[in-house]
Amino acid sequence: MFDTVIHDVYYLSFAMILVLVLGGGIIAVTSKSLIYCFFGLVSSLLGVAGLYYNLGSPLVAVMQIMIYIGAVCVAIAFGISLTRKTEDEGVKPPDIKAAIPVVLVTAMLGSTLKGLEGRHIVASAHKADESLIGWMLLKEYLLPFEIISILLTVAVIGAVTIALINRRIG
Amino acid sequence: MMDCCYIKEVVKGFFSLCTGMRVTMGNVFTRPATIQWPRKAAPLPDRFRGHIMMLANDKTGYPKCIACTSCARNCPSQCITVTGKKPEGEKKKVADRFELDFTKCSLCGLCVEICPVGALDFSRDYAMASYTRNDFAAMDLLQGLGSPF
Amino acid sequence: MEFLATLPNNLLLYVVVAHALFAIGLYGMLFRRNLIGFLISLELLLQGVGINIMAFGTYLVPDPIQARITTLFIIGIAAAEAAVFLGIAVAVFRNYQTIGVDELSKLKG
Amino acid sequence: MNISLLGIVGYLVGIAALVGLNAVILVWLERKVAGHMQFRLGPMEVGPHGILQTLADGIKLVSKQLVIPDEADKPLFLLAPIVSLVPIFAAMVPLPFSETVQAWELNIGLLLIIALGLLNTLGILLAGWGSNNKYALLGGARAVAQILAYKIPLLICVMTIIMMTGSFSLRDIAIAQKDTWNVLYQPILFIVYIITVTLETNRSPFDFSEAESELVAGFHTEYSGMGFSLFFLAEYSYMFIAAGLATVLFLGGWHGPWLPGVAWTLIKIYSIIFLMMWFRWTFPRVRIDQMLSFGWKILLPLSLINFIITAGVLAL
Repeated sequence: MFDTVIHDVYYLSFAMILVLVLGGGIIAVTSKSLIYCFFGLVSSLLGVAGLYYNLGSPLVAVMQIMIYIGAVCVAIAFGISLTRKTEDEGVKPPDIKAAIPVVLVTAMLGSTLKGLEGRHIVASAHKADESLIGWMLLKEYLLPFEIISILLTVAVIGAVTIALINRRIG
Repeated sequence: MMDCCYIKEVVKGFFSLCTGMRVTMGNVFTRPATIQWPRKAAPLPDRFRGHIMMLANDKTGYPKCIACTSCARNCPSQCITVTGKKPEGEKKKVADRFELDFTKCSLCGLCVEICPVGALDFSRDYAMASYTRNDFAAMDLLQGLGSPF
Repeated sequence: MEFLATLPNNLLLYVVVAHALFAIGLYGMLFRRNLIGFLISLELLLQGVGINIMAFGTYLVPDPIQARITTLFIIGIAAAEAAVFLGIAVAVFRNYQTIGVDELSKLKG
Repeated sequence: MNISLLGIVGYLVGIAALVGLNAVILVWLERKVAGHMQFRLGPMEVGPHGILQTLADGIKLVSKQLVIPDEADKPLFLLAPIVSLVPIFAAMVPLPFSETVQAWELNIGLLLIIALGLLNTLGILLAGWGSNNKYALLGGARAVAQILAYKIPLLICVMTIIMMTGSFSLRDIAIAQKDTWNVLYQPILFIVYIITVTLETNRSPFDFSEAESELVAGFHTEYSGMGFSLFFLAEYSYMFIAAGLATVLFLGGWHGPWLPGVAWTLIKIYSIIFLMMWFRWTFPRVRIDQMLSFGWKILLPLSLINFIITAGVLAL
């Protein structure tokens, strides 16, 4: 009996993750208030972390929380507080342009599914040796890893420089 | 040069923090300065001035007051009301009414000083409390003493 | 019901969710009037990409490690991109006192 | 699925009991420590030496009305205490109390705790925004502003330890210190860690987001009753977790002579919490700009230099 209950709990939590991802995403793009958008984004990112965990990768899930919520979201919160002058501009009313993402993504999805038809699933979630990631980052993927660290450094310095330009002139 | 000063400052700051922590830790092991009132009370100083009270005659148990009203006349706040009369067969008067308006009293002590028979003294009652102001407007100081009337 | 039971371990679900997130992000990029809102939509869009890569890498490739490393790289690049974007947004706000996308059209020259 | 429902429920109840009991003890301990450091006795009336005082206060708090300001953003306002507490609740899971007593042995437990600690800050931001009160908003904004100043030194500290041990698992890190505690190898790092943790848990002298003397009560100005007590619970549980992490990272986890492991862990955790309380009642509050420059100019270089030296020594 416990096993069925635990399966129910598992499906319930998975459904909650989906609600977090999609509901948060919808709030993030449609809400009028920028702070609601921000928290929509946070909930969406959390949900995506849950999806990563469900795909058998707790490491990526935790990194997602750490980097996105710890760094990106904090930076966005900074941006919101630094650039908020009056009420937020909100969203434009939907018009014919709303068809663009729908059509585009439907086409993408269609072609993806078409492409998937012939493929057979070779692996399944819930199994992988994550400790290999560290080794691979320092061996096979060393160059991209280093390039990304340089990119991050350059990006941070560049961001600070850009943000300070006006201050130096004025 | 700059770096040397900086490091020196950091190290000095760290040790000053340690000094502060030593002080507070010392406080933990010293006796508390507070007293757990009302479980325990601090000893009252000898010259504590509470409201005035009437002393009783040791032999008779009656109030010592002879109703001379010098206290009432001397009181700068005029908060004392005394009346007295002679009990039968006695020469001296004895107070039959001695009221203090404690809402006016400034505890100056002139009444205690002036009393010719030493009938007044400061009480050591420091924790008076009441729900109404009227309780203090006319405190009967003869309460609890015997009466010849 | 049986289909539902396999859902959490089904590639199709992840692909559909990823595309939905991508569409949501794209919608936001088209309709938000604010640079920060724009960035938020962009992050959602990148999430869609990340889920897709993880899902494909987990189900279709024998070794899922590569997909994870790629996703980690995407997360890192997104952080760098957000930093630059916010720097630009703050600088624009300093210069023009607004980060509304419509008002910034004079940047055209 | 090899986890049983009974086990999960058991862990949940255990963690809830731990969180509640810990908060009760810590609030009492804080008042006692504060009292004794100021030549006072602290609470003495309810129970022997006032040990039940927190319980009485808690009952009073819970029975009070939850006042929601008219202008507040209602959903955000109500969500904030929960968002603040739940990650802390979850962060208890990978914390090892002894070799066997641990809710869930996770090979990335350390990362999980740090990531969940970040979510707590979001709860504070949410409260600050949802209250629609300028003091609360300032408190929330400060919480976000200080996160960068302390998170980087904290992560570098943690990374140094990880480099020495070669594992993200808290249990492995504790086992690796069977003979020598890390604090003997890394005394400076330990100090840096304690300071960053004091910052992270919003404790005086770094309590910028609450800042009683400047911001009334900071982010929880508008909260009363249950909301306020949830914030309190979150703060004290976070202290427990931070001290637990310090115990595992630097003080050798459950290792110690004579006593059983759990007892040692708890002794170490509460000693570190006592240290944090000692800070609070000794040092005056610093200004936020002083803290930021302290974080960037002292903590970051110190931890970075330590990291590089450690890396060099390990490579040799």
